[in-house]
Amino acid sequence: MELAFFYLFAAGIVGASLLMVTRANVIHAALLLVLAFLFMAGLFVLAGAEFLAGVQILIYAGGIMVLYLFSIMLMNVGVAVRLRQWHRQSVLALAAAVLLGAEVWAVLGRGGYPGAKAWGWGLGQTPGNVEALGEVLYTKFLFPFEVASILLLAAMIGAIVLAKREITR
Amino acid sequence: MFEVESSTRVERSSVVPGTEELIINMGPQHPSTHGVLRVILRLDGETVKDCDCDIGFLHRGTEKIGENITYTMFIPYTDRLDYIAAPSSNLAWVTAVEKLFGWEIPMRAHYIRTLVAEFSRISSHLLWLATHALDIGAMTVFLWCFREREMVLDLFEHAFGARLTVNAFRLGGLFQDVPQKFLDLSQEFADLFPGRIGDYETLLTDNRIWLQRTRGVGVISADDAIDLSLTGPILRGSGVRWDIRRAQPYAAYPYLDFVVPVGENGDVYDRYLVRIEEMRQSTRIIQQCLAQLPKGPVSCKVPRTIKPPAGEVYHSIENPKGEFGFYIVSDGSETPYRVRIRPPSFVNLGGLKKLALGGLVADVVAIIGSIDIVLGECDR
Amino acid sequence: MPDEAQPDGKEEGGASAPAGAKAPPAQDLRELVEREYAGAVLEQTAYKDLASEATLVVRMDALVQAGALLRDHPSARFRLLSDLTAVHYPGDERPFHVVYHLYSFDHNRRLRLKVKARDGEQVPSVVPVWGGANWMEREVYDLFGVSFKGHPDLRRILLPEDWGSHPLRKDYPLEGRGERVYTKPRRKEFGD
Amino acid sequence: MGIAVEAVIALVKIAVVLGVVSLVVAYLTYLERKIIAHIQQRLGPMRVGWHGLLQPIADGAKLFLKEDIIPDKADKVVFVIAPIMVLVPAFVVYSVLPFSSTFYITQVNIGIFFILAVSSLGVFGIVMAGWASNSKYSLLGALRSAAQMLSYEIFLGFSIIGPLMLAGSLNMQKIVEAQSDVWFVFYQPLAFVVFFIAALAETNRVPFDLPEAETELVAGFHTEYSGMKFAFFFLAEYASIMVVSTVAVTLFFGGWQGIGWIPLPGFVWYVLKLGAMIFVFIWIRATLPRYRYDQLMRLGWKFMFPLVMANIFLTGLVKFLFL
Repeated sequence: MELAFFYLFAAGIVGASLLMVTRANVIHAALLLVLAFLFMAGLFVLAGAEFLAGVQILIYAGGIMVLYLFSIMLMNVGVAVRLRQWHRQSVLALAAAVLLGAEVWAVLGRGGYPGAKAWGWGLGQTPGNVEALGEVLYTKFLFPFEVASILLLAAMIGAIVLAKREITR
Repeated sequence: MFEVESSTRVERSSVVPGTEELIINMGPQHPSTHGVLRVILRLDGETVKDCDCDIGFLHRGTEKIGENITYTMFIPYTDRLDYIAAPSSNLAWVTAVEKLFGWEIPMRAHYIRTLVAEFSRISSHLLWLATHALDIGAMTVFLWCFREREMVLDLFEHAFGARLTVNAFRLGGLFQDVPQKFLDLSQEFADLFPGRIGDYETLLTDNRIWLQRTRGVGVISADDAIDLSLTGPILRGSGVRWDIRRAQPYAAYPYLDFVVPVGENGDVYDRYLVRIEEMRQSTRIIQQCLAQLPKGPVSCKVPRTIKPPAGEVYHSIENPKGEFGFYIVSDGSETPYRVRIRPPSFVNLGGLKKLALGGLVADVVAIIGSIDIVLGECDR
Repeated sequence: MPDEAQPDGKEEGGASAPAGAKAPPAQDLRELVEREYAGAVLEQTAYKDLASEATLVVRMDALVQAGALLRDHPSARFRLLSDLTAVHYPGDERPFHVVYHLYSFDHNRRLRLKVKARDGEQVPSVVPVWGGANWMEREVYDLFGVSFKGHPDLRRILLPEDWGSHPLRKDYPLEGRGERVYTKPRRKEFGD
Repeated sequence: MGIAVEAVIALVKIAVVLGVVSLVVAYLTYLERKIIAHIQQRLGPMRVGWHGLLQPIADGAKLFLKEDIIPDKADKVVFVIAPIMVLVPAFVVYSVLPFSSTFYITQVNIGIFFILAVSSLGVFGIVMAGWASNSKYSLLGALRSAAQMLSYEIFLGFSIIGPLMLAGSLNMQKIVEAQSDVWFVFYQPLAFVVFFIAALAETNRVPFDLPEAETELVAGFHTEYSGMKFAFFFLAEYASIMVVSTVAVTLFFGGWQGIGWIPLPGFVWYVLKLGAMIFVFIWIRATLPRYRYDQLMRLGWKFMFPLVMANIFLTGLVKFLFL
């Protein structure tokens, strides 16, 4: 049962992603990306990481992608559709993809991400993984967590400064 | 109806993404332009940079018609000018023509005219309040106002047999005396109405959202309002205590006691308060008219063929919307040589640009509402 | 240029302007204007000697100055331009009478100013004196074809931009084709 | 036995909830029309059935039979998917709502979080609808709507943190159980105020109905929709009213728990509280005018955001000091 769902979601991710990169219409591509995110959330649920699944939907699908769509819609999509779909770098991109795939394969083949066990919680600890996550985040990884939030704050201020700048022609 | 003209396109080549101006086209079939008014707005973001009105969709050449029919025949045409307050338009025309002739009108006719004109003011202000509140999103006020307006229209039906275009008055007085039932029902309405005004006020006057949407919106100073020839509640909203009923009284107004309310800030909210208070004062006038109503004939002696002396008169009255006047040039024949209608909506709408400039788009809806236009009289 | 009358004045025998009585309700205002601009007032009438119908016919070149004087002088203070319109008397030498109705809040009185224009002659715009004249002059331009010198935005207002004629002129027929010649010029739009 | 039976039971439950919710949502429109009508001193629907009771069914039939118009210039695929994208999240949320202590489709540990996450997907449908219609009005309405929903989702999310801190769980059932003594609305009045305002904005209701402001934007993002597709938007809007009301009842009013010793089943309590919540929603619609766009944003960021932050801080402080 779980396996069937896993393959369903995995196929969904791959299919949606492939469709996404081949669409000429940016809006369609963005919507397919959302679909891929949703399937990914499904994978998280299967792995028992419900909270991550929720975050995946709320932040990526519900938040970030809406903003993407926003800015895409404000642009003239008609022009984008007529642009050339395949660029000359496609060979290079393919090579990079193969390389990346090989690397992932190699890492996973060595038996998972090293140190996952060392964090004290693994996938599958279903009851209370929110607490576990909170615990880890606010004790062990407090410093990286705070650094990340300061980074985000800086980015936000930067965005405001850029947007508020007087436009001179 | 909204045209977003390429303003939203992001140019890749420019270093700073330039913001273009946006032209928005409201009307002539927009729900909040109150008829066939087309307003073209040029926006910078949400701020109104320029504003132009396209009017005339309802132009029927009433002034030209007036030059070709007799003085009596023109009365029904005046109904179709300010059709929200038809008796007011009738009154302006008959008093102007009577001034041309120099007739003495019986007191009873004067009082009934005043009474009906005040009813028309209430009816007009109710319609204004209903639509204005609906424009700003207050839906219940709309239906409450229509409930009372229905009563006023029923009163008109009792007295004149019509509800909207009542053709209420004749040259020299009235066609016939009003029935007693009309007076009884008027008394009933006048007793009931102040409480109903209180009802509207509980929903709006101290409502935070209403205050935020109307206070400081569409402000015009007294000097600017006078310069732009604005009249009626807009002028009074800016603090000029000028009401033709008081300044140059006609009909029975010299004998009646009422207050001319004025605002302070000249914003949408003050205009709202002024009109609300005017409804109260109108009710007072109605009470007084009913109490003082003299007995006697309702029409003076009117010759069979109406031929005024050659000459010209201008006479204006205080319409619910502002100064509503007629300038009649007579060449001594049965038809006027020139009929000029002084339209309050037309002139007041000319001030829209001044009011809307610098405001936001959503404010324009509130401002158009607060000007209180009726296109029938604006376009004539 | 001013006397290039269009050949449309053959009609109705041309009723002429009504002759008002001679009594002077606006004598003080006339003197006020005359003191400043001698000879500016051409005529002074009032229907049945009514104070509210006091009328001064002023010379066209003195209109704007006289208007500003009447608006600002403490004994006049005609700050409100109630109405602005025109009357057409075809056959007269100056067929277009542009009529200004003024009101003074301070003295609660009305005054009617008139200027008489030849066909095709430009009347000075009073928009600098009374801002409210803007739309009213546009209307007169639209319906009578009287154009105003110095008007900031002289476009048609009630009729479509391509109407081509002026319906409140006396020679404009009530029905039939008449003057209404359909031509399609470039539509002057907002922002031109 | 085992999986198959469980699956069947789950499917039956889903079918029951879906059916009941659709019907209730349909009757919610009837309720709204009637209540507003009586506030406005008129009768509302009276013709179809006794006091117009069959009106929603007639409306449904009408919408079902209406011609389905897809504008020529529209992006057809997206245009068709959009209403589904709005409706599905609105109904998926019902899978975790605790209707009583025993009746629910499933229990998820992150229940409340799940609701937030899934209902945030509704915005996609709106944006898609606005864009696919290829109409200026729709696009403007969609942009307004999306901006509004995104901002207010933040306040909605923050406002529930207070009660969650008290309950110590994201599980809806556990949150309800935590309120067996005192409802959280008494501990968390600030949070409730913010939650309620944000919920009004989130569901595009008066006084925050700018995306659909008739007097400004005609009908906003669903201007071009007709027939069943329009009905989908309509159903979704009312379904989300039900959802936010349920969340309010669950988080602040003790869910299916009764008051005192009055012996009523939990489900009845739940329905009563839900009805009261929904009545307030409708009441507000009949009473208030509409905010302006900038005022809406100012209210959110300058008033509600600091308020809700202060609430979280206070709750944390109190919890740290006294509990």
